[in-house]
Amino acid sequence: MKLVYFAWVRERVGRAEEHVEPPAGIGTVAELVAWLKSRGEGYAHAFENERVIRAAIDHVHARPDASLQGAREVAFFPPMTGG
Amino acid sequence: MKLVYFAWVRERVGRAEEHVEPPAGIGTVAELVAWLKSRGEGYAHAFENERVIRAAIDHVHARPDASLQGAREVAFFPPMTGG
Amino acid sequence: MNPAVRIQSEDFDPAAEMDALASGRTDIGAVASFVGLCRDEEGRLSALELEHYPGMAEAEVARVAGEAARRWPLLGLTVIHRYGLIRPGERIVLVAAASSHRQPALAATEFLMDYLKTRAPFWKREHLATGELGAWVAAKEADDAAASRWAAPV
Amino acid sequence: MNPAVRIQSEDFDPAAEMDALASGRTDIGAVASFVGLCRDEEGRLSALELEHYPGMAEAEVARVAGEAARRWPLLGLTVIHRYGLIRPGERIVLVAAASSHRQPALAATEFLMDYLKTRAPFWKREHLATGELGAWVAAKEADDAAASRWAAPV
Repeated sequence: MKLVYFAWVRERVGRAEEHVEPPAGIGTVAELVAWLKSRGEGYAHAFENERVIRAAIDHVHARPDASLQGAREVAFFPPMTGG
Repeated sequence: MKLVYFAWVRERVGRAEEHVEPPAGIGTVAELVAWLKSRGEGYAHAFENERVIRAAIDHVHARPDASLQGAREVAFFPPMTGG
Repeated sequence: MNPAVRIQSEDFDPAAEMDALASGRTDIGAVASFVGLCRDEEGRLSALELEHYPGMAEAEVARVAGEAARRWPLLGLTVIHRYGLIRPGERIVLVAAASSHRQPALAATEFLMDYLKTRAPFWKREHLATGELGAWVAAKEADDAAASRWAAPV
Repeated sequence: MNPAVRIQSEDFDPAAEMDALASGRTDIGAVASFVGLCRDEEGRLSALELEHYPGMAEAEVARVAGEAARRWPLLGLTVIHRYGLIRPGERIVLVAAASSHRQPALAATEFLMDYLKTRAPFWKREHLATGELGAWVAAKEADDAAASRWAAPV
């Protein structure tokens, strides 16, 4: 599974993208976040306030309870500030 | 007092403007309309549906009960359709 | 901020008007605009003729523009309304509003258009494709309703 | 009606985009537009840097543009959003909508701007006039509120 990060989530994680193989039992966006937070200080910092982190699965906005089934690319980013 | 007419009010009255000296007792826009209606068929036709006729006194929208005191130019016209 | 109001028979250039509002400035974050155009109503019309009340048209549009400038923190406002014979595809009216943020510019533009429709002394008459003079365009109750919603504090 | 959506680093020409919507047509009575510009925040900023999510930005803006085209009877819709380094006074975003009557064009423009603010994957970072890299711009709750009002049927 490809993960991509944007804006200050990218800066805190310390990379723009990576490929991961989450362990069995990681079935939703929220479970993926919980697993990522256990992977190091940068991740813990990036996801410390989970409420503000937005996610997308294959370019479509996804809620924390969204299933990762079939997901190729999962993105994490702060609230959008375009426009 | 100068009267000016626009759009189909002008066409029905048969002129774009005129000067009138209303008799004593004509103190409001509504009273002026009632007097004008007595002046001939064109006026009666123009003002037959008083509810839809709009008026302005010296370039400012005026309601039927508006006073003519000090008025130099009174305008009558249909509902506006600009924009 | 002094609104720019022009009542004229000539065409206008929306791009030039919008550029004039924002050019050389770094405090403007939003320029909203509206251009009204003459339609041919599926080929039925050859033109619209716009009659106006000279003097009052300028005064009333300026009054409504001033009201918009009081209601919203605008950094620029331009209103142009044409009169005379206008062919399908030609421009009739422009409203362009500038502000720091998007909401005042968009709201002021909508407010101006609603008020121009119902308060500015202009009357449209149809010229038919057959060469005949058509009817005066009837005012729409929907336009009155649109304007009345601004009466409440915004 | 196919909305035109472009995500690009280059500047754009609002006049050309608006002309392209209406030129040669006689069924369009209204063109509404919104241009968002970079402010210098009273001299504090030298630029805004816009990061975006390539692929999703195009997809999400196209999705919202398509939603607008379903909600309102539009005859044309163009949305352009820039990314990269943008200086004060430069354009960031354009929405332009055409329709027969004014209300759909104005409403769709406002809808697009509200949704672009809260759903399009762009993030602004300040570059300070001092030469330092500034903070990421924080999202505003007011923007979420503005977008949420469209959730009700319109």
